[in-house]
Amino acid sequence: MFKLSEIIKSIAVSAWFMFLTFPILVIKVNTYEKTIDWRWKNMILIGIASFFLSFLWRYMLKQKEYGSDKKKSKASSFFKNTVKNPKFYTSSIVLILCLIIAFPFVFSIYQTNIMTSALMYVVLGLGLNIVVGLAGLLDLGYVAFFAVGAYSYALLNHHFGITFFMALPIGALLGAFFGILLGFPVLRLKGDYLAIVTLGFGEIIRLILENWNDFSFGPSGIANIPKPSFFGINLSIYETTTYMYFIMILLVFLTVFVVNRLEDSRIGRAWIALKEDEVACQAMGIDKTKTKLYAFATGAAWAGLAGVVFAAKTSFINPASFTFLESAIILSLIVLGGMGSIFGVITGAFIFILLPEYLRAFSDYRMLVFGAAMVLMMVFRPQGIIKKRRRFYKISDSGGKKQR
Amino acid sequence: MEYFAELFLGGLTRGSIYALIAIGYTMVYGIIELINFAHGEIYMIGAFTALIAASVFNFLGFGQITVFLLATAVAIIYSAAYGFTIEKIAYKPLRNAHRLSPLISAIGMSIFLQNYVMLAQTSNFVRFPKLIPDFEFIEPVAHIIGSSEIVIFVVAAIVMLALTFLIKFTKTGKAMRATAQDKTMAMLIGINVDFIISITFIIGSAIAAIGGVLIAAHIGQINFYIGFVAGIKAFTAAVLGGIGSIYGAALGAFVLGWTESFATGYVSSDYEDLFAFSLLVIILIFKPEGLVGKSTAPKV
Amino acid sequence: MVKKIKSRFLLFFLIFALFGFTVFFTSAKLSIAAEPIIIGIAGAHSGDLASYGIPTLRAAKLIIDEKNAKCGINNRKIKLLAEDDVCKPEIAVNTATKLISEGVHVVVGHICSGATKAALGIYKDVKIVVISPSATNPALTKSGNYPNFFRTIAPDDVQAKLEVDFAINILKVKKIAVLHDKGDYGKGLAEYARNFIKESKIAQVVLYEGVTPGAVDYSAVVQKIKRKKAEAVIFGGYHPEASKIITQMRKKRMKTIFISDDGVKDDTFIKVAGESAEGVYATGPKNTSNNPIALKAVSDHKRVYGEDPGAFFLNAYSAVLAILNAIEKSCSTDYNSLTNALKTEFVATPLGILKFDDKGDAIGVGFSMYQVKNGVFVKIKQAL
Amino acid sequence: MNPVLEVSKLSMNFGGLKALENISLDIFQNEIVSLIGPNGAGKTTFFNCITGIYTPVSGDIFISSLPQKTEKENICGLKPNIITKKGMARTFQNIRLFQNMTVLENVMIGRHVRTHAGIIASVLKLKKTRNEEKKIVDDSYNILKKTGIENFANEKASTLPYGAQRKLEIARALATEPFLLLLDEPAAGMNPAETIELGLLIKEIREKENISILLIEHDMKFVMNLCDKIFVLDYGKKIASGTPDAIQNNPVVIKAYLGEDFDFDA
Repeated sequence: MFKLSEIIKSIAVSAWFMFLTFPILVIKVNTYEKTIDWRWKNMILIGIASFFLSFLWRYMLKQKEYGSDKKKSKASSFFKNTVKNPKFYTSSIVLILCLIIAFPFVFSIYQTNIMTSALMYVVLGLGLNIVVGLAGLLDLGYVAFFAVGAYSYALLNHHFGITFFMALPIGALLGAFFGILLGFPVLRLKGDYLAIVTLGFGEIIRLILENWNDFSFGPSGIANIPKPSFFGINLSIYETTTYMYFIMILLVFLTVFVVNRLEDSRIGRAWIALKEDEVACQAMGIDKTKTKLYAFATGAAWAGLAGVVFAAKTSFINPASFTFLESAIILSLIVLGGMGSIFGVITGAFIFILLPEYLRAFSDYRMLVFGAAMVLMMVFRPQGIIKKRRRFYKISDSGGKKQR
Repeated sequence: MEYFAELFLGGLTRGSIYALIAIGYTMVYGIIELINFAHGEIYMIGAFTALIAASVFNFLGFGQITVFLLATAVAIIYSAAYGFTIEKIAYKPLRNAHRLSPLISAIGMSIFLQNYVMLAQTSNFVRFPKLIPDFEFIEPVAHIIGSSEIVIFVVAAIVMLALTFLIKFTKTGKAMRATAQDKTMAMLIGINVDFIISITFIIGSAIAAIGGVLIAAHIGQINFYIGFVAGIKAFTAAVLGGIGSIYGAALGAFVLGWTESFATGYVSSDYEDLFAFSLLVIILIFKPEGLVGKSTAPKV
Repeated sequence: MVKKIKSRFLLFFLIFALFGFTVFFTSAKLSIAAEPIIIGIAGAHSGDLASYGIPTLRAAKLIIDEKNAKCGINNRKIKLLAEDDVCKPEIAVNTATKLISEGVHVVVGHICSGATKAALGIYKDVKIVVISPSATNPALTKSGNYPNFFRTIAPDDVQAKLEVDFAINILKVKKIAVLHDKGDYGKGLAEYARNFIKESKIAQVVLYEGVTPGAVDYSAVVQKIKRKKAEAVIFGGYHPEASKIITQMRKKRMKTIFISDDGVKDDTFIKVAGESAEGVYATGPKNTSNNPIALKAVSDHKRVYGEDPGAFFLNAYSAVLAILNAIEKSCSTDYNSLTNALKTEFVATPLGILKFDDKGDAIGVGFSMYQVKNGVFVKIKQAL
Repeated sequence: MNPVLEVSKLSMNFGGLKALENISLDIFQNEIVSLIGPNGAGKTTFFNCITGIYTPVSGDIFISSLPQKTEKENICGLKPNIITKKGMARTFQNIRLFQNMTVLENVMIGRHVRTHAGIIASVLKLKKTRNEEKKIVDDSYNILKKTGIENFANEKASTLPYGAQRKLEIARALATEPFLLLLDEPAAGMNPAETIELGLLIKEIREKENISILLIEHDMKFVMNLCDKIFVLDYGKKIASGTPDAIQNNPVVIKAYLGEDFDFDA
């Protein structure tokens, strides 16, 4: 099975990595005390590990190139049949619903809390998915709208005592407003120019929040943001967490519902067409400007909504929570989950938010593993975990009937 | 007037550093249309390798200039090796995938490399050895400009000239230009596209390493996170100038450096970055292809 | 068919929702009267700020191992529960909920003010006492919002006051540039410093600006300091930015006095800034290294971990001692008796004999001014 | 009676290059008109100018959707989507389908401009919107049937055979309800049988839908058999116009094509 050439190749790879990691992994210098620490053990470890991993790497790449098509189609058709089976479908949905409802009562407040975070990222992901996944506009400053939502609740509550439930629509509207505000100037830009301008926009919002103390209280942030109240009853922290969880579940349902409807509508099709071919899209009579602005506004509205929840959940916000890295994470989770697919985005959000939490045991290594996982995931499954499902329309001869 | 000159020079220093990093971004973008987010990390690894190498060479008792040159050489070699390897691992398998996939891969690579250096070395700031010798200047110049600034301008200028020569006149340079224009066509006329892409990564990374060594020697400290901020700024510079163009990257870098320097000097450093990003947004709104980018009518 | 499925879903959903809400409101809060006393240690234990969080963890371990060797407190063993918050508010919320869901009785932490602010609300709701060795934001105690919060470090305004008084009264400077790193801690401190200078009416603030952390060079700000003819710079922030600024200032041959805070009074600052650090003033916790408990704590740390303790080690040591003392004296982990004990009972710590005031600040914990001399921080004699 | 399209003195430059120079032409209702000329003559540029993708340097483009109407409308310089909305639809020389959408969805995109549901309506999906959606699917499917590619309705557009892709482009353009259809090399890459079929389709569109057609084509046999009128472009100038017979015998045209070693009977 292992040919000599393969082994030689792996030895070469192993030697290369030993060379590559030599200064960083082996030598540790103390520039102050002027001592040098040689850690040869690391080099040996790297050598052995890369020798074996290179076999695995090549095997996986080959697997990806062929073979995968055949096997998968079989597996997926089996999967499809099971999923299509209405009995299975119903019972699984019921099961999932049960799980969702039982979750906070079965698991600890901590689990509920991080699940709420994950759900928040589901909403964020689905919102950004409208902009990137559907309309194909690469937005690297999405976190700005998240910040807008969070600050609108925090500030309105601080100054005018606006409650959480009043802030939700306000946050969403302000998010949408800022979406349009960003949308207008960048309409002419394409691809990566758009990406960098949105990145710049995100940074500008953060910098304003950081420096304009009179408005945003600067980096010391806003504390004591109240959690939502339950018809005026004071809830304990356990109950509040459960309550937040259910609010978030409802918001996720709302988001999925709305995004699904949008995707399957005249506007949604226009977004997808815009992503496919801008020139043809315009030639088909679609107003590019309007369609893009719709995408920015609807996408940003969800970020605003999630921002309000974030502020309530954390009870303290400052600009440091809204950095570019956050945008990158939201973008990554939708690409990793499967761009354009609602189910994929949900999966991506859960993996991205829960994985680092559960990797806490590895503490120091978790971000390392996280970064490596992102790369490997893209290399071996660039379309994301879940592929976008195509929508079919069933047509009878009398005309069309639609089937999902 | 003296104040103006000082700010101008400060901007020039910043601009030179941004330019050295931005060139790598713009070259990679020009050839495979990828925002290589891990490029800032290459710069950081360059600085770290130089630090380690310099310490070892200092330990062995070499003279200051020798250490400087040797450490820079080691940094260049290692950064180039990292750039080469990253391309092979994280981008090459994705060449036919959707455009966003390599971008995510790049972000992942960036996170990985930061943590790799943090775990293998330290999360603290470390002192960077004094590599650039102090020339004795006579007042009133001495308090305006130091030797590290001069070295930075000179090296940046030499690198840019050499790169221009390489791209304009050598065979590899021509092949790079051809690949950037049309990959399929380049392949058809017998250019080894994979090789050219590797070369691009190697050159871009080597230049970033030079930037890393110079700036680390200038400010005297590094940690694993320095690549991120510098990377974003350099990327901004590359886009500002018109991504894909080397002149553009250099021009964008200097414009950005001066903007930041003058904004700090005449307005407030509170809004230094705000000015930088606002300038970017404004320029792109009025000139969507960047400063030197050519506007192309859509091909229909 | 589709409609039928949909209606069935709805039914199921309603039933389960009903079930869920009944459980939700009937489920009583379980209070586990577990045998050991569980102390939560929250702070940055990984990532780039780990160096601020790890010393607290180690201090707690040292004390608790010792106590457990002697049958614990009131015959109850003590258990440590460390949780990482990487100093981020949003993560701190998760950390806090994790700690309370695992039934901690008291919490030592968090390390950063922002994370502390975010987590405190949660602890407050379940009535858990929190004692921080390093969260210096004045509002934490002064706002009165968090009666469950205590700290063994003086708040930032005390520090800012000391810096300003020192600059004006001892160094007799008239023109001061106030800089900060745009961060929660640095900017807060700088703001206090600016206000104190204004109130003094003796000196004036010639420059008040934030520098961008991580920027490739600070020459423009440095030029500005020079142009404004500032005699002294008061900087609020951490040592990486401080060392960059001071290095560039000295390179430009400026002899401007540099005064900073306990974020800078760290050996790393001297290591990184090298000869430029010489002469820099920085405030830091009062030097109590001759205190016998402090001597013991440091030597224990060296024995166990083989190195000198890091930032806020003594503060953390004091915090753990104070909370354990309160538990011991009140014979319980009950919230009211604990807070009462903390406010009434004195405890001997490395920082001296302490008790806490009504707002939660430790009485007697303060700052001293230090100066870098020959590569070490030396306490300034002419005390205020 | 007004021409449905009246172009007068249209000029277009790229840098210093004069791509189009003072082109004038008219198309009347129910005409099939062809625009021919050697490669690089400016035919596609002309299309791009009148469909709003390029903004001409000078000249006027008038349309009148209803021939009985006396007033005509200048559409020069309007955005492509507005022009499509006013009733001119086009196909592209290098096929520009929405590759990852299904065939039916491609046509449904064409219906966009004639339908109205906005964001809120799409989310609420009230009866009106539901009916509109249903009508979009029905109409689109009917158009597919007309063009004879209804069997592919649920296929991904990129998987279609070449000829069917060309037809899909026409179907998509028809879905916008134009009064004038602009076809850019609709027969390119088709085999003879497909070309004949295409000719029939174009004629049918004219007769049944009352749509005038302007097309660019290199297949001279196809053009001569199909068209009522031909305009010839060369180096950005109109060098001839007239019936197929007149064009075939026009010495200027022959000369323009000579360089390409051209034979009209090919």
